[in-house]
Amino acid sequence: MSVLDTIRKYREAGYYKEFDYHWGMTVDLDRCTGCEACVVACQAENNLPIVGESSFAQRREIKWMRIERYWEGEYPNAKLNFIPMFCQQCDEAPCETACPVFATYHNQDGLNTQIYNRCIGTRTCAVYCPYEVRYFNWFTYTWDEPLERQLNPDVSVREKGVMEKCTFCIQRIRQAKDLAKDDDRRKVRDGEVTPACAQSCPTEALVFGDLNDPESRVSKMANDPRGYQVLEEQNTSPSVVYLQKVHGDEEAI
Amino acid sequence: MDITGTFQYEEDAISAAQGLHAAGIKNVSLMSPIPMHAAEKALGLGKSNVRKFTLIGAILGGLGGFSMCVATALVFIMPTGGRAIIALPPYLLITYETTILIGVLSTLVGFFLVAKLPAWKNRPYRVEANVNRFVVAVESPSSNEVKKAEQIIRGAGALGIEQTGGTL
Amino acid sequence: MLSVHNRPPKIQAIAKQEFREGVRVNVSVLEALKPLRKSALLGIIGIVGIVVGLKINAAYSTHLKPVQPIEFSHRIHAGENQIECLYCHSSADRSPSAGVPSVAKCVGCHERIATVRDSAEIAKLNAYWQAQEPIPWIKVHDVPDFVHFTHKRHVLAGLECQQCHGPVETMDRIERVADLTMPWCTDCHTLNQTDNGLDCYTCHK
Amino acid sequence: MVMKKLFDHGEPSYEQVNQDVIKSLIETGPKYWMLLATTVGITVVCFIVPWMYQIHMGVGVAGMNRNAVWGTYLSNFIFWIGLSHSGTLLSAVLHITQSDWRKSIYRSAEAMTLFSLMVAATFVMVHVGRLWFIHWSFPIPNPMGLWPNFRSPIMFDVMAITTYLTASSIFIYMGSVPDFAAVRDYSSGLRRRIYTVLSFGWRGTSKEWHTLGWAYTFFAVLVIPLAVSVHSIVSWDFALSTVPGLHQTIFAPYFVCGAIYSGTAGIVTVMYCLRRFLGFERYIGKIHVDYLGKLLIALSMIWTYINIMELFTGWYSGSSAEIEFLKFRLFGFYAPMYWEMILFCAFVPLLMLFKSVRLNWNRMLVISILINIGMLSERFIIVSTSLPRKLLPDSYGFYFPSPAEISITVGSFAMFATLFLIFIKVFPAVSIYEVKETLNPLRRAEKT
Repeated sequence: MSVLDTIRKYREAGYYKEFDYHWGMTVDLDRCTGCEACVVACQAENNLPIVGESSFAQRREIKWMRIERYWEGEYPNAKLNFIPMFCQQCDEAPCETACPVFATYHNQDGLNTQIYNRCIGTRTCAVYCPYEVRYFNWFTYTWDEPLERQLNPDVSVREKGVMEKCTFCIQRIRQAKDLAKDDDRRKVRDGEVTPACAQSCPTEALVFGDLNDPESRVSKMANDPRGYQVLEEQNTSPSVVYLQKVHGDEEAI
Repeated sequence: MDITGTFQYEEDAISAAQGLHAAGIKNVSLMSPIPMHAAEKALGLGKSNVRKFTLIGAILGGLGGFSMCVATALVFIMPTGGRAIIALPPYLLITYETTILIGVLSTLVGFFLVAKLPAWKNRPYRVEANVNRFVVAVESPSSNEVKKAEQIIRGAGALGIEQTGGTL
Repeated sequence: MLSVHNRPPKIQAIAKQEFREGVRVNVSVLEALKPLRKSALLGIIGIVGIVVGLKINAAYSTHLKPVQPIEFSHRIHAGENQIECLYCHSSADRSPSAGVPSVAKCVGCHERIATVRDSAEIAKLNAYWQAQEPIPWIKVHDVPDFVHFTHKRHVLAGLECQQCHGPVETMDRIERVADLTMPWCTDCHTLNQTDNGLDCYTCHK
Repeated sequence: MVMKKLFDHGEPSYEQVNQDVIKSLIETGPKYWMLLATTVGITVVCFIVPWMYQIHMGVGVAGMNRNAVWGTYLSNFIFWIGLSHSGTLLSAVLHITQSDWRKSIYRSAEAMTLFSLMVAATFVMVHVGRLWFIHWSFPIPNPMGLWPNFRSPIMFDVMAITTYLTASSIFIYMGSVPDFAAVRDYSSGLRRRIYTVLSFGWRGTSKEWHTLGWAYTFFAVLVIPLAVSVHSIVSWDFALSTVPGLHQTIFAPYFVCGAIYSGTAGIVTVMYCLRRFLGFERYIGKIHVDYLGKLLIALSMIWTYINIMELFTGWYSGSSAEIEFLKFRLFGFYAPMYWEMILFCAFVPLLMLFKSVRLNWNRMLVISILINIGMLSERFIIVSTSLPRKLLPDSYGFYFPSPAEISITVGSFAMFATLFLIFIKVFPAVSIYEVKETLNPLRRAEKT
């Protein structure tokens, strides 16, 4: 009976609601200036390789976070929109079903995990991902002499043939949970953990937190009427909510 | 010692084999270059037991495949993409494949067991049997059967009769 | 015309000699395999030899029980003298790594213990002290780089050091007793119903 | 039933069948060895060497990038799997329906099945990023205690291809056992020993024939649904994704039909070579090329219909992503390749409606090769025009194969040729006993 109960518990897509956390993020597009500080912070935090000019030209860059640019309108009245795009940690992630070896699966915190050392590199997950936020290590990348000293010891360095992606800085979440346990707290307090991108955002466009907690800043932001999810029609139920940019006041300014 | 008789025509070979059976001689084999449905009927070979191997193998394969999937899912419970832990559609596909896989393998085993192959020991044989002649062979008959067997084979119209010694 | 066989038909000759005269053909598979008996025997002997050799190699290998730069005995220190584990491995309850004591810590005691001050091993220790160099201990319990293991959580959860490291207080030279494989970790996590213990990201990084 | 003439140049005698077939097996001229050396050389230089380089460096050696993470390797994989399907059709489906004309060509068709599957399985290994861990995707005991994810479409593939490879190798082997016995009887020395073992000491007793007949029928019955499932499963690798152009319910029949189509064309090519270089003119004649031609016309029409429907579904959906993708496929960089595929696979086969084309081996050879070129492009287009046009316009990309990929593609054909050249010297390329079954029976009533 207990086995059946366990199975039933995991049946629903949002099953982790009974667990402690459901990590999520909101992106306020009205605040995003496209400065790419988040991209650089992510690069530094997560041991992202420097692929080099020629690989970049071949579109083999590895950036767990990218700023997508969309132009609206024709030249004199053109408007530029930025959409920071990173792993949406979908509840019903298409990529997870693709992996033959369980290198990617959904964990109790609502995170879409990627276990690098289990990956065999079929790249199916990258094809299945509608957001194209999975990045493949085409070669084994190395760091030039002093640069390897800034590698983060809490994040593994990936070898060739491995898929990688945004983890919501899992190492920071792990550390925050560790400290909470030291204080004999069951849960991490809101604001105690911030991924590198949200931490570095100068306009605080990115807000990170626990969506299970209705009082958290991110939950309140996610309920904003401007909120929408990218490619909602794909039914992936992402954990990232984008807040629409408000147009219309430009002429007045 | 074995006795082999060569025949030019199918009917003669079949009648020789039938005669030998009727005379109560055991270890008679009828060899032909192509499958002879007439001979199979005459010698009373109905439905082959191979089918039982196929059926049992396929059932076991199906059950095994499905339980393999379920067991794997339960050892580490890893939800993926909001799908059920025991998700029937994908598991039935795996079941389908393992059904066929084990079915084929057990048919192979069944073939070997029913046809008594591979031939570890030597058996009476003549190369003509694989070209354009029919060969009736009596494997190590008892001394009083030899004459009777030769008579029956010759009576059926054999081209030639040969006695070969030993089992080598 | 390109033809892959332009030699005189060998088949006719074979047909005349062997087929026409009704030569008896051996159909026994064992018979046909006879010339292979010697090589098969050699092969079996070879495989058995390799397996036995690997076993012997594993039995005598120092991989799990390396020779350290100094013959430090946990039996004497932790067993006979009853020094607490945390006295030397002092960060085990505070940090992910248990920590190896500094040379200063070793010398701090050994300066004052008259009985052993002159032994050969202590002389080695003193040499490192004089040279102001750390002792290049060989790591015995080494988990792969992709594993996030923290001593702190395990010690604070009330695990005895011996549960993973074996009866250290009886070992003259440290030996790895656990195989440190994934089921070794996950079995314990399952048994103790740890929080998120079977989540991959608990251990993998 | 009105039987067409199976043999163009008169019926051979029983003895002659044995001699003709075994001659092709045991008489090997220097040209054969030169050909074999060439194909082995091309395989090593074009396939093995770039592959080893790729394993050493990483998959970056290939031309794939962030937007198109699948490329030529995968499209070649589908192509080779597809090529393997006709063998099963000829040997299993036509065995069940008891067609006599299949009997002289099915052995080589089965060999094609087996070898193209082997090449396809190699392409999976070429494709993955970390070949050295590929055993993690097999359900075998392992030190991690973690078995593969059976909910993944890739796992369906692993299971299906393993099963297909096992089943088709058993299938071809079992059908050859009586013929191995025939080769054993016609040879001496080492070769006789080898074939004694290969034929399991087959004597052709009624009991053996009876058991083989039953077992063979069961193999056929098991293999037919397997073959259909294999290419359906391969198509679901694509169809289960959300990529425009791949996410289509029609994909399973589309792939199965395309597979049989390209496989049948492949058989025509192989038959041509057998006739021309191994001297099987007597056994492979007008009836085969005629029936295969008709089959190809039917398949080409089904293929064309599904191909149109595929585009129609995308267009009718009105989804901007689908329409963008359709524009790229029909008018983008790879448009010439697309239209070439339509020309070769939809229009050129219609020429076979004329008897003068259908009964001419040279013309059929050209058409069959063109069809397979078209099918190779089809698979390439499916991968390389869909992936760069996914859902987010910012990630629109482009894919062009690198020299390593092109070289490995060329090498794969050489690998197939090598395997086939080895096959014709190990297996009797035409089934001896099944051809004899189509001859006049050795019965008194019909002789006298």
